[in-house]
Amino acid sequence: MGEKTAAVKMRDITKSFGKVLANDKVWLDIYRGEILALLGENGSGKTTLMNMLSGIYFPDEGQIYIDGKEVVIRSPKDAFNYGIGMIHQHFKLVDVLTAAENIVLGLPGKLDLKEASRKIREICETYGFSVDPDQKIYTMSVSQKQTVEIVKVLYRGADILILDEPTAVLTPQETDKLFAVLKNMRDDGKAIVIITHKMHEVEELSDRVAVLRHGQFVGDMLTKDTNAQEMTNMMVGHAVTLNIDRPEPKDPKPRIEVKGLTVRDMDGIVKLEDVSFTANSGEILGIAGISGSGQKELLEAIAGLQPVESGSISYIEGDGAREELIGKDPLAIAALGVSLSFVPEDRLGMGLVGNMDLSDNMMLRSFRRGRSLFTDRKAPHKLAENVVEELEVSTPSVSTPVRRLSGGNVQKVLVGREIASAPTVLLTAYAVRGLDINSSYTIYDLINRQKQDGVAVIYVGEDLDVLLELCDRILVLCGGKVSGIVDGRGAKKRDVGMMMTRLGGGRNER
Amino acid sequence: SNSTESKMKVGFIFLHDENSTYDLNFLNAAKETCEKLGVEYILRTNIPEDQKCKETAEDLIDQGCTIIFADSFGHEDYLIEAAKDHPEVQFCHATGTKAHTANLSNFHNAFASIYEGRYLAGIAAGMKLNEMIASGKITADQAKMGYVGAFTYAEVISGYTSFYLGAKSVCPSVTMEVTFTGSWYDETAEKEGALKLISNGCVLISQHADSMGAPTACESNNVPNVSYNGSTIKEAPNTFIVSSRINWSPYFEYMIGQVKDGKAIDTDWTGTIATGSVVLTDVNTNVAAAGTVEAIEAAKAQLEAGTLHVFNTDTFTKDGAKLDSYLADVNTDADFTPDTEVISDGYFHESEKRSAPYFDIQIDGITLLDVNFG
Amino acid sequence: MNGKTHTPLIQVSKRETLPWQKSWLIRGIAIVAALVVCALITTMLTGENPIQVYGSMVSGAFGTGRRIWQLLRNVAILLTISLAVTPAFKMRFWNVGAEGQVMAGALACTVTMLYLGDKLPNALLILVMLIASVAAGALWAFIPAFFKAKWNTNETLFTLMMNYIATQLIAFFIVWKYPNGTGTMGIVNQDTRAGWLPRLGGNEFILIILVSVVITALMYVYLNYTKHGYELSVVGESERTARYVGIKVGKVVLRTLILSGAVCGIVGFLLVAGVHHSISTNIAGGQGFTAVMVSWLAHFNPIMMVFSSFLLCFLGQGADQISTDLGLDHAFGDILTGVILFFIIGSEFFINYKIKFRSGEERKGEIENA
Amino acid sequence: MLDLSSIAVFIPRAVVQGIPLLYGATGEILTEKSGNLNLGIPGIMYVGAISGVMGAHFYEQSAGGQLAALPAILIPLLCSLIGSGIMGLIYCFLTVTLRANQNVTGLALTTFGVGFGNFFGASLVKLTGSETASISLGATSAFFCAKLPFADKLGWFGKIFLSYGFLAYLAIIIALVAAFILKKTRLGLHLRAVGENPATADAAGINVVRYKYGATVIGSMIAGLGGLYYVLDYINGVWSNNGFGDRGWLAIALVIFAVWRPNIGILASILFGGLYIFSSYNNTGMDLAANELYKMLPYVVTIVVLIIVSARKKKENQPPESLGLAYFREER
Ligand SMILES: Nc1ncnc2c1ncn2[C@@H]1O[C@H](COP(=O)(O)OP(=O)(O)OP(=O)(O)O)[C@@H](O)[C@H]1O
Ligand SMILES: Nc1ncnc2c1ncn2[C@@H]1O[C@H](COP(=O)(O)OP(=O)(O)OP(=O)(O)O)[C@@H](O)[C@H]1O
Ligand SMILES: [Mg+2]
Ligand SMILES: [Mg+2]
Repeated sequence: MGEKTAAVKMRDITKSFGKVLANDKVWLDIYRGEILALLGENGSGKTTLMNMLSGIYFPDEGQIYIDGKEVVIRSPKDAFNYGIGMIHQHFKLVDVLTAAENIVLGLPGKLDLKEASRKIREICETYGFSVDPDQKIYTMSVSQKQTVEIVKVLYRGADILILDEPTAVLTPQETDKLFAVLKNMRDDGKAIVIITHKMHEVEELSDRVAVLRHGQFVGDMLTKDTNAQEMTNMMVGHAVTLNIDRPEPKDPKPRIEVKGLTVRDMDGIVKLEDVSFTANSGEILGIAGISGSGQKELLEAIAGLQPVESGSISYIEGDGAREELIGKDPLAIAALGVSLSFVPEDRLGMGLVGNMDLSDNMMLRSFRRGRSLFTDRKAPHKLAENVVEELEVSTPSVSTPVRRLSGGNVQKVLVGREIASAPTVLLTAYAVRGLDINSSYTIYDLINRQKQDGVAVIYVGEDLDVLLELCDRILVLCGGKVSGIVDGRGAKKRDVGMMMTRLGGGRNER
Repeated sequence: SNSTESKMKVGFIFLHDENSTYDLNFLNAAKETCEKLGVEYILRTNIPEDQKCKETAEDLIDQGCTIIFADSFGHEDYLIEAAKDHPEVQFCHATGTKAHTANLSNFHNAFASIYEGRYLAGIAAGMKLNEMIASGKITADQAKMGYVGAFTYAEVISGYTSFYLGAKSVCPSVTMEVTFTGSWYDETAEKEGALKLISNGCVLISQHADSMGAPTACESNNVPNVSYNGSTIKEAPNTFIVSSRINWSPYFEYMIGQVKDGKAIDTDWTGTIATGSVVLTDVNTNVAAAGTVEAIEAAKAQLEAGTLHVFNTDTFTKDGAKLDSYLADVNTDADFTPDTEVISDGYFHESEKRSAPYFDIQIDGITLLDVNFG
Repeated sequence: MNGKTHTPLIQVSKRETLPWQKSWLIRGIAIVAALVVCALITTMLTGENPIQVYGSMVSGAFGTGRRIWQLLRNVAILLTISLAVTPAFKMRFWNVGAEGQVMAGALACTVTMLYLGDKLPNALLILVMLIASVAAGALWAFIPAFFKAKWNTNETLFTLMMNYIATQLIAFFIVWKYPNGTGTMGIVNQDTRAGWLPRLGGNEFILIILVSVVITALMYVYLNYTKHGYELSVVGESERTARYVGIKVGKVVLRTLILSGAVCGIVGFLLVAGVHHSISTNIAGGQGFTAVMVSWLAHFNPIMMVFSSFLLCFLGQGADQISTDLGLDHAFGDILTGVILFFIIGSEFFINYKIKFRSGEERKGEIENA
Repeated sequence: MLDLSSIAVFIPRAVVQGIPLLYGATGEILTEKSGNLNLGIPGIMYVGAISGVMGAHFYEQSAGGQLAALPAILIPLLCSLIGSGIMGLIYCFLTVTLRANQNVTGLALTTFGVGFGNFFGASLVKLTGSETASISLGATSAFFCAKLPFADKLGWFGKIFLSYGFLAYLAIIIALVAAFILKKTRLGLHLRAVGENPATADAAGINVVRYKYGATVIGSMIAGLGGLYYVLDYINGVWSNNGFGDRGWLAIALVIFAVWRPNIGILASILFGGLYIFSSYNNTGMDLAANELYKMLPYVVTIVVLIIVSARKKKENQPPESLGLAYFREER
């Protein structure tokens, strides 16, 4: 790689939000021709630090040098002028505009969408992405949106590229393509920073890692000189173990029986077709599939949030009595005495209220309790404090609006609440998306504990390694149909991967 | 009473302020009269026709006013309420109808025989029509006037009928269309109403509503206009003919004078041309037909002398027949029950049984566009 | 980009919540600044002595016992309308139809008062009037709420249009009832006083003020401590989350708007039975819109609304007195009200944000470095 | 009412009635596209009108009856633009720079603006000592009312298409240009992005503050022209206090009616203008009370259209996503 020049030097960067000290005198060097992985627990200040580079935040203190010269970045435009491009953790896309319109947003010159579309297609072809330039964002799946974000920075070009958890919602194939692009760019002499919580990605992609802890820079090292365990220990500040348990199911009994479930969306497009399976108590049923294969609809249908065209979903009680869940809303389901918890994919959009504080968010599940006209605020407050303590949620207090928390911490609040309601069925969609590795293991632990308490867990995940390590059985969805159900113990990653893209690719256990 | 005389204070209540033509007419008279007579006064503007009127009256009493005057029809009930609670204060109300039946010695109504003014203005209109006929601009059959009225209220009916009769007295073939806006002040409805009348073939417009809607409609279409409540010569220099209005100074002088002298105020007081209460603005000779001023003067002299009656039953018919008798609704009640014979000696006795007009007959020659009168 | 850009002169960042003393201090300073600016404007535009203008305003609001009672009564009415719109606002249902809902309530009240005035004993009549007003107000809010719940029909426009329809209904009713009148109703049951609210201890204002105090307390509790209050905040913040936890969004929208409309109906009742004993198209007097401002200024907090409605009523009543005492046009009061509001609204910035000025030296250093 | 000649009478009246609404609606559409919900439009239209009136008045005074066409048109026009532009600036300073609540700011601006218009209107009335509580600018207005040359000679065609003052055509041109800019140009794309999602626009390097100020101030100026049109054209240069009524609110309502498209706004304004005066042209020959019911027409029709449009949901017909929200880059 020859002699490296520091493309960016950040010195003594400090940033606080009210009482939260998000970055505390951070030093960081970013080199050209190198991919730097920026690591840290949820809420350790990674996004904040990078946002100061891309002009979203302005540092309280400290200096930034680009190519050795001190600069002041007052706005994203300044950053753009310094050649800094960033893919943000939360999509920066305008829903009602098309992909092409989003991609050319903010650029100078006459608006020529035809030309832009041509260029976009060219980029997609070169790098192997697929984006329809004329598709409106609001019709896209999360992975499509993420792809648009990637194509956007490629379209605009950047010397210094920052990616904040770009792979959280990508399929493995897309991730591979992205990594190939990044490696090419590195070889072209660009400086690249990637934030990710997936250790195997760090190991595969990065040349160097830098670690933040509680807003402070704790050190950096070459990737080849370190390993997942060491990095994790550095992030957390003490030694942690990284195994997922898989206790044997105790006395599994059918709890949820789905038969011939078919679901169409509002435009009449089939989202689930003739899906049948059984989820047992005391067992974790994993759902695998590339994103948008109907996972969301499946969980929402069980939770009573998705109108169903045909089929049945039965809840089977301990004594064998059956209740039909279809046609009932969440309230009616709860009224049957079915205790169902649901961790949805879009947490701020569905599971939580961003502008309410932690304890009011805890109340979402429990506020109806009792016959009084009035709400009980003490119990949720207590619960919030428990969740914060047990899951190590990083927040100034339980009366902070959850919107202010970092992405990972938001997720912990949600999972903590859902588990607290002592469910008999737990539905989770991407429960650890965006969680740091330590928190992820905490969540796996929690889920395992639920399983051992006899809860039927349905776990939708994207990380095949985790699915294979955690789940007792794995149902694979492909284009809304079940392409197979495999045993978690002994299933091959390759086989499952095949089934995700091809119907009936594996053994069928049905 | 010498000591009260020097401290005498009059409180005035106005529906709007100087920006309303209607209220401006009262405001000017109030200021002028009080200053002339050297009495103190308080002007309260923008007082709606609701409880605020009563509360304002009481606030004025708190400030030491011993006469309270209010200028809008809808103030009446609230003023009566105040009059009941404050027998020591005199309450005078313009355009109201209830004093003669209210049995309150301290509540009084006042108005003026503005129909006489309208009649004179109608003469100017008729002469303009004659001029148009003579010049061949229109035929005698096309001598149709338009009138923008606010409500189907006796005051308005009395007004447009006297205006029509004035015109008819000089131009026998005249007819008239009337449109109603349902509001005393609605610039748009008045303008559009006037434009509708013009497009219906009306060649001269007058109005009884307070905005500049009708005059400007006339000005932009070059249709002559007879105005109300003040000269609109600035707004419509090329179409304004003349305007009639009530001058309230004589009443204010009378009202203050009576209280000063410790005398009772009339329950109903009707000002006339003779008392100077009904006045016409200068005629716009650029627009008016030749001889208009003289014709008006002549008719005015006759009115003052009592030799001419506006509602002479020989000059109009209802459903083709002459009227010999008519029961009018003089004593206000909720159902508008006619109660008083008002035709005698060959004419309709307008504003004699009470100050506010009660002529509400739909006579021949006038077409109402928006109402099915009955 | 050539060379180095300079640090921004002013840097703004979000503040932690200020202690209430400090935030009220800032608001106080804003009001003082507003008064100074208004004084300047006054002298510039009218040549009047500003002290005299303010003196007039104070006297207009507090000059006599009667004025103070009237002020309190006016505050009570405005406050109650503001309370009525607040639950809808918290639910992000932009109900700008309070005006129409008050009018609908008032019309129903008038009609019952007029037609049942001689048919029922007074206490029963008043009760029927109240029920009719509440039902009419609620209906007027229910109609847009229904379509909002069903098809997500834009409620701002819908409720605004409902105001005009209510206005025309009143106009229609008056002209229909008095075809040969002047478009005014006159006092209803002036002789019998049937359906008029009783005066408590001879005072015609106290009852209305008491009603508003009670509604304020109830609304405060409703919004902050009840399950309904919690549900409507959740619906306001995120409909999807509400559905997720099993809240029936449509039902909450309807329920909340019926409440809004019912409270407006009560105001209509108070205005007819307790104040005017009559109706006009102007009976709500634009207070439905002022209430929007009151509610927002108070951040939807019923207790704070007492202050914001008081401020607006004071400004209104004060402005009346300016035009009487100084012969200034009525509209001048609106100009002053506008300016004072600008300052109060603007001052929230200094409560919510911290402003850091880069010192001159820092900047000089930078320039030398460059 | 339904024969051809009355239609030829009625349509131009509907157009004339629609023009002030169109100005207001176009101005507000631009403003709302930037994410600013400006409820100050009613006040701004008053200020636009009175500023123009003041300009015209002082020019008429100084010119002493000998008005030259160019200044007689340009002076009121400029004064109006400046007046309403300043109102837009006040709004922006409070809501964009100081991030104040848009609803309250707008309502306060309306109180202020209507007060400003009426106060200066009343002052001018006093200054001119008019007997009728109005200011008359007939000479200036003549330039604003001037029809196209052939208007009178072309029968119904002339009446329907050519019989308006230049400000009426300007309103339509502005609406078309605004529609074009919003739909086809980069400027429009950026503006829409700012209103939909300012954080995204900001991250894309668009100067959110500048766009918000720009759109809002220009929008205010356009809306102000609606007030100017009303006084100097529609009502022939006669200012009366409160004459403009609450057209400002109707203009804001029209924005929703026109689903945020200025080109649809043209038709919507004319339709609404027609309904607004329908009762004046519709001779009921019934009880006067029936007329009051006809006056409900524009509002009832609006509601019906609104319900129909909403029944078929379309993401593009929704208000800009960030409408009404202040933007602060460091907030999340
Ligand atoms: N705009 C903001 N307003 C208030 N607090 C903020 C803001 N941005 C970040 N924070 C706080 O700063 C801290 C660091 O947040 P940041 O988003 O940088 O964490 P992160 O390292 O990116 O975490 P994650 O891995 O969960 O994305 C958190 O406690 C967060 O709550
Ligand atoms: N004023 C506008 N504001 C926002 N978006 C607009 C506007 N005008 C058009 N668009 C966008 O453009 C898309 C197409 O608009 P429109 O419905 O006018 O299509 P069209 O039928 O192609 O129009 P035309 O017939 O004029 O070509 C809309 O879906 C919308 O996203
Ligand atoms: Mg982050
Ligand atoms: Mg994260």
